[in-house]
Amino acid sequence: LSSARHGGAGVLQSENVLELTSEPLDINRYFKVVEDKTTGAVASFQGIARDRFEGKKVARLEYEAYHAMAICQLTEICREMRMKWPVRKIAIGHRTGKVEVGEPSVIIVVSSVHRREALEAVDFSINEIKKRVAIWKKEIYEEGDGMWKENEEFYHLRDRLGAA
Amino acid sequence: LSSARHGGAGVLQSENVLELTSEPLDINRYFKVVEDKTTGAVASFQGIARDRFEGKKVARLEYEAYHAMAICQLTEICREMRMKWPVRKIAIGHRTGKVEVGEPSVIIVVSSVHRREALEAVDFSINEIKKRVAIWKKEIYEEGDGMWKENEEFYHLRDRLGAA
Amino acid sequence: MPAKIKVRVLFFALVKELLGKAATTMELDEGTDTARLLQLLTTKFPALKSISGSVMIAVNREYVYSPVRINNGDEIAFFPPISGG
Amino acid sequence: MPAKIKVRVLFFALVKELLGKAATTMELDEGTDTARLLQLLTTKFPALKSISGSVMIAVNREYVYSPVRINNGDEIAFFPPISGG
Repeated sequence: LSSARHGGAGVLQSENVLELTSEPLDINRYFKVVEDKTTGAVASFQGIARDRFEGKKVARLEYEAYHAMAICQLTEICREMRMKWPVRKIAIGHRTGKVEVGEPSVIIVVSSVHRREALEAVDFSINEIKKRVAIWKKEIYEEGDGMWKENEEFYHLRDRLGAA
Repeated sequence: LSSARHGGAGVLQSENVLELTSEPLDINRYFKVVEDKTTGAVASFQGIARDRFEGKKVARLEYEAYHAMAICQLTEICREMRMKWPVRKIAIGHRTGKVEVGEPSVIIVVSSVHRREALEAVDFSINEIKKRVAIWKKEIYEEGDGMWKENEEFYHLRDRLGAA
Repeated sequence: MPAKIKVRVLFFALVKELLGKAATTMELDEGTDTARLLQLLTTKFPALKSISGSVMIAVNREYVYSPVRINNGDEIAFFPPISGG
Repeated sequence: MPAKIKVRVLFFALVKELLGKAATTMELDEGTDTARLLQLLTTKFPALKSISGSVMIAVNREYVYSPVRINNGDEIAFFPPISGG
């Protein structure tokens, strides 16, 4: 289990828990992490491995990450969340390696005093992860073949910034 | 534990689990309820009893519900969610009676094929609950006094529709 | 003399506290509306006066925002602004 | 003859599969930019040609969207469009 806690100046980066792990994700651990006496709201999002893609039966997913870059990017996303909303604690976990159908590949949990911040921050962060975090997904089909996927959200970002 | 499953025409009301209960809410039970092979996204919201209000220390909350009306309203909110978004399953639980600081008073869990629907449906439903569901909260302070609260969201709705 | 109807009347939260009861059954003149029923209750329970401006009314589990005629067997609820969530 | 710099080059996902390796260390002429490095790699690994239009480049863990000069000790990564979440 690879875990990273990041300190940062100005914002409470110490209150972020960011994980890239080949172990199954446990949302209850993240709920514990974001507990806080001042918390009035906890919002969460889980991306779940689906069993089919355009009619093809998916046997499992395989995720690969550029760990160092992905953790930097997740840290930056947390920083941006805290600039936009007064959220309390943030926990983000993303699987690497094999993920079975029905298992979460990504979990985001955010706590805040009032509900709006937590809800909007969760929405923002899953979109930003899809747009830019250096993680790749391969769908392995029951017929044995596989396909590396590409996030639409990434293309929107790239089209704005220009290709390499 | 009072539980209600509602059948309805046209929409998959059978896929809603709605509970008003004096027992602690268990989000893991709701996560189980919304599990589905076609699910790619699970979003949740928990409203948590906070420890203070405008500087006063809150000892606990006490919730009261007009059960029959509240369940009808929650069913209607689910129906509206399904008209707006192709969500898969919905679980909503709300406490009645005493709720200790740190405990969830309300939990909403929604599953869908893609993430947008689940995220937007959770956001919508907590707002609608605050606006119109026949439930009341009393804050009991550590000094022993208490106060019945009123949701701002309710006033916005009432101002639009006219007072009784 | 007008015919009589019978209704179940429910009170919640602060209204229940002020009235000291959660429910009652009342006999009303046929044609009574919700505004008149609130008047009758306020006469019977003067404590209600302090919040009568903000009391909400539901007839058969639906909010009513202007006076509606009450029918025999209706369930009429009186309560303060809601605060769930 | 220009001075030499040494860089760490990483490959991910489909790029890694096409190249058959996850990482390599390369010696480059000082002044080489990321576009030139991609050319060099494509010559060395012709399989890369099939996706060279969509290959993304990161220098020291930051995306670069136009050619940048490479410095000694840089970590350069080549990968396809991302698909996390």
